[in-house]
Amino acid sequence: MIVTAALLMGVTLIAASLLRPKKPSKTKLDTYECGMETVGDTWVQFRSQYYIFALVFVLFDVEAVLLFPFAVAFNSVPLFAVLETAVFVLLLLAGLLYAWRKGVLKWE
Amino acid sequence: MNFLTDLLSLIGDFISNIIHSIFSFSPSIADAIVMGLAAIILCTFAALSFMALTYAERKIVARIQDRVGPNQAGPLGLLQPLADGIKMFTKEDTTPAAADRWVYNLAPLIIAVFALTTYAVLPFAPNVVGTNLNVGVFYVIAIGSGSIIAILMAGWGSNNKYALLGAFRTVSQLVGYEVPMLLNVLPIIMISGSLSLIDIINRQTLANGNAGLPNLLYFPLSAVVFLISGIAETARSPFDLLEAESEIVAGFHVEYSGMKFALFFLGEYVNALAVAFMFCVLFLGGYAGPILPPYIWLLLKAAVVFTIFMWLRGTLPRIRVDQMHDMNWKFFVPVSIIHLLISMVLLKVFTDTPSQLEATGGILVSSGTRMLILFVASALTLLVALGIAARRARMNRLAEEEVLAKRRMENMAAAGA
Amino acid sequence: MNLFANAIHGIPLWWFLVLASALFCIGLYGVLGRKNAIAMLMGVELMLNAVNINLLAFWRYIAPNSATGTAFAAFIFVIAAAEAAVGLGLIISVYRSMQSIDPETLDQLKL
Amino acid sequence: MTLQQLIFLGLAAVIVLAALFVVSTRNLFRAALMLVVSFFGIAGLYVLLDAGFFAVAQVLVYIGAISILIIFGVMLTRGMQGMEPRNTQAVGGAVVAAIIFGVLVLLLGPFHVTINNREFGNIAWNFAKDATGNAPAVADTYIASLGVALVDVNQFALPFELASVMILLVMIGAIWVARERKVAEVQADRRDILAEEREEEASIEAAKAGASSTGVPAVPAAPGLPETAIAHGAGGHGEH
Repeated sequence: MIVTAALLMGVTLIAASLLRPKKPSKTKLDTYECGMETVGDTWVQFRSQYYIFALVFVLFDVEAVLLFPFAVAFNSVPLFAVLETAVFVLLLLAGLLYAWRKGVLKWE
Repeated sequence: MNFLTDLLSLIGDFISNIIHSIFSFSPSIADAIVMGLAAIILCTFAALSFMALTYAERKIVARIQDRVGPNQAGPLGLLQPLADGIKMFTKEDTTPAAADRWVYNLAPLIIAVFALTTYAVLPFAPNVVGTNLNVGVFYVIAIGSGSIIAILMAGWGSNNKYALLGAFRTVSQLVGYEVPMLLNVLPIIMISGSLSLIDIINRQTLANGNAGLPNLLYFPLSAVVFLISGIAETARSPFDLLEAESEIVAGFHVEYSGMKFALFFLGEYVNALAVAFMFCVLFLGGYAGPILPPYIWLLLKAAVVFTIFMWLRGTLPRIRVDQMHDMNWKFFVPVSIIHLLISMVLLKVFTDTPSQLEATGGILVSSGTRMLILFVASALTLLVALGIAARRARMNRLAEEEVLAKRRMENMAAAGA
Repeated sequence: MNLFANAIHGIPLWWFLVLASALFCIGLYGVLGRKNAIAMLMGVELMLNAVNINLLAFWRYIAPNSATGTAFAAFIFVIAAAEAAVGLGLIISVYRSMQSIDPETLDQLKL
Repeated sequence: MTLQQLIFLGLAAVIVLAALFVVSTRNLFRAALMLVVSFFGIAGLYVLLDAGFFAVAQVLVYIGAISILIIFGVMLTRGMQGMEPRNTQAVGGAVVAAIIFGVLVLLLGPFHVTINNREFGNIAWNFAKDATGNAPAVADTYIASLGVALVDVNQFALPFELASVMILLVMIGAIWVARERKVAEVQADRRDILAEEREEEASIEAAKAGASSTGVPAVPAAPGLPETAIAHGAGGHGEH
């Protein structure tokens, strides 16, 4: 089934490693910061805003695992089930609106 | 005529028969070899289309900007991609001394591999598909999200704070735009009742008593949102604000050079083409079309969609980072959810097959009427949402201008005093 | 193309169960033996995956025509995501106010 | 040995080795990457189990979402890299895990263990006599039947709705916890905690000093007891 996919990967892996040229590299391996000397560690304190975006994304992502089977079965479920799913989706929307209200979706 | 239509699958059968007759002692080995060959052909196709696309894009964007574009290498600059390739091959490949070597070297590889694996499920003609997974759409979206890891690897492996910051920002863009993609694929799955790309295409043809109406006519809102989030998902202009080569050094791939950089580039283009193909399959009926053979139809449609990408790239200015996030979380996602709700209920209430009516009830209408109802609902949602968004944007701008005017007055007063 | 017509051909059920229990125990060691909250969270993820392997293996071998196994597996996905989201949120919050993510230094009831 | 068995063994080796790397390395970012490798192997197992939908869901949710969350967490708390203290529980944890693994293998593996005439093990066989790799084929419609079951009132409709309620609560809770608070607010909180701790330490010190200056030796029967008792009596930090 997904053997083809695996093979594709293998082929690309081999091809790409064959393609790579092996040139000797000089001592220009410094970190590139527009030609400036690197100041300080790579240690930068990141803001948790990134985390919150990822968090909202994860929760919308897992909802897909439940909604996709429902969508496949859509033709054989009664109207009531559709309303159930509507409630499901509305709760998600409520979560999004909460995040919006809290102002965490605002990029500063 | 029939020969032309099935040309690809005939060639495939021919090759597969030859291999089977050579390895007649073991059918499974022959199968494996055939699959390997198919994989190699798909990879080659993707790589060749990458070369062709870079040339086409440079030419077309040049025309839009009133330039000539590549014209030195070969006639009309046709050999330009080849020259670029040779340049990339012979460029020195540096690895920063402080880099996390394994992570750094694996990242471009993984991006390219993930981009190429998408092609395994794309149907080029009725019988020409790498593998007809029964979870095709889901597979394509999941593979797309898998490459995000590679971006984080590149950012971390470079051991460069700008690369890491760039990776963080790129990832927060990519994950964001995946949500509207998921939400807008759902109505199409509902109407097709399957995740397989072949079934989704069949739903849009005249096969099995279907109406032959492309999904674009059912869900125009989904089509628009899917297309735009697809562009954002592949980080193409106008969404390339995180690797804007004319403004900042680059995003997560500052430290990469030579062939590794080329692999990132390849991943980007191959992904963009995959989005174009997916748009064709989901909304434009894939390979379906009269007279011309199916694969020609698919390529034509994909070319049209990709031209739209290039057009947008040549026309629109880059958007700001806060606009990019607002557009996704405060416009696309809520609008897609509301659209999903509306189309879910309408699809259930109005059915166009008698058996469906018996099974789950509803109102029986003709396929055309059903399409019209859904089209009107979807388009209305789009228009209303656009109206509200435009109103809000205007209010915000007015408020901003007021603040600016007030500040200007104060400044003048201060200067006068 | 029928290489995978019956993909589990020749694999006994207990192979899956033993693999899942190995994964579960590795995850358990990750939870018990580490002093870093994120590493512990990774251990929990491994354990949840082990559970999912078990659910799907039993579904495949014993009741492939019922949806119970798959439904449970789907819910496990949701739960794993929720757990990771809340857990990491807490860890980040704790780190921000305590500058440490060693669970044993957290002896205050308030951050 | 069939091809499927070989694939299974290969995947199992990848999964277990990657998982061992995850729990043993001190470089958290690499641990997260190996976690991804492990997840990928598990996706392969799902393909082997004819559950393609879950293989893809594994890639989408675990690799595409949860690992990204974990990597973000690793990077946001990067001050902790390599500063993990040695855990005294590590050996104990390993022993506990090994014992549990042994018991599970005895119970689930193909062994006949009889204790007091009661047969243990072979659960796999007791559940399904023919669970040796020739199970009936999975219907192509398993995704659709999962979808029907999820919204069927008699099956999983309630958990389905509860899942969405849980997602909503998680979103609210996690945003509340992880949101960026104003600097002043955080500092005030931290000052409170520090002050409390200092007070506590001071009271303990005072109690110790008091105990040693009066020259009364600690009660030999319970060496740890007096200090804490005095601290509690003198410190007056009862309100926590």
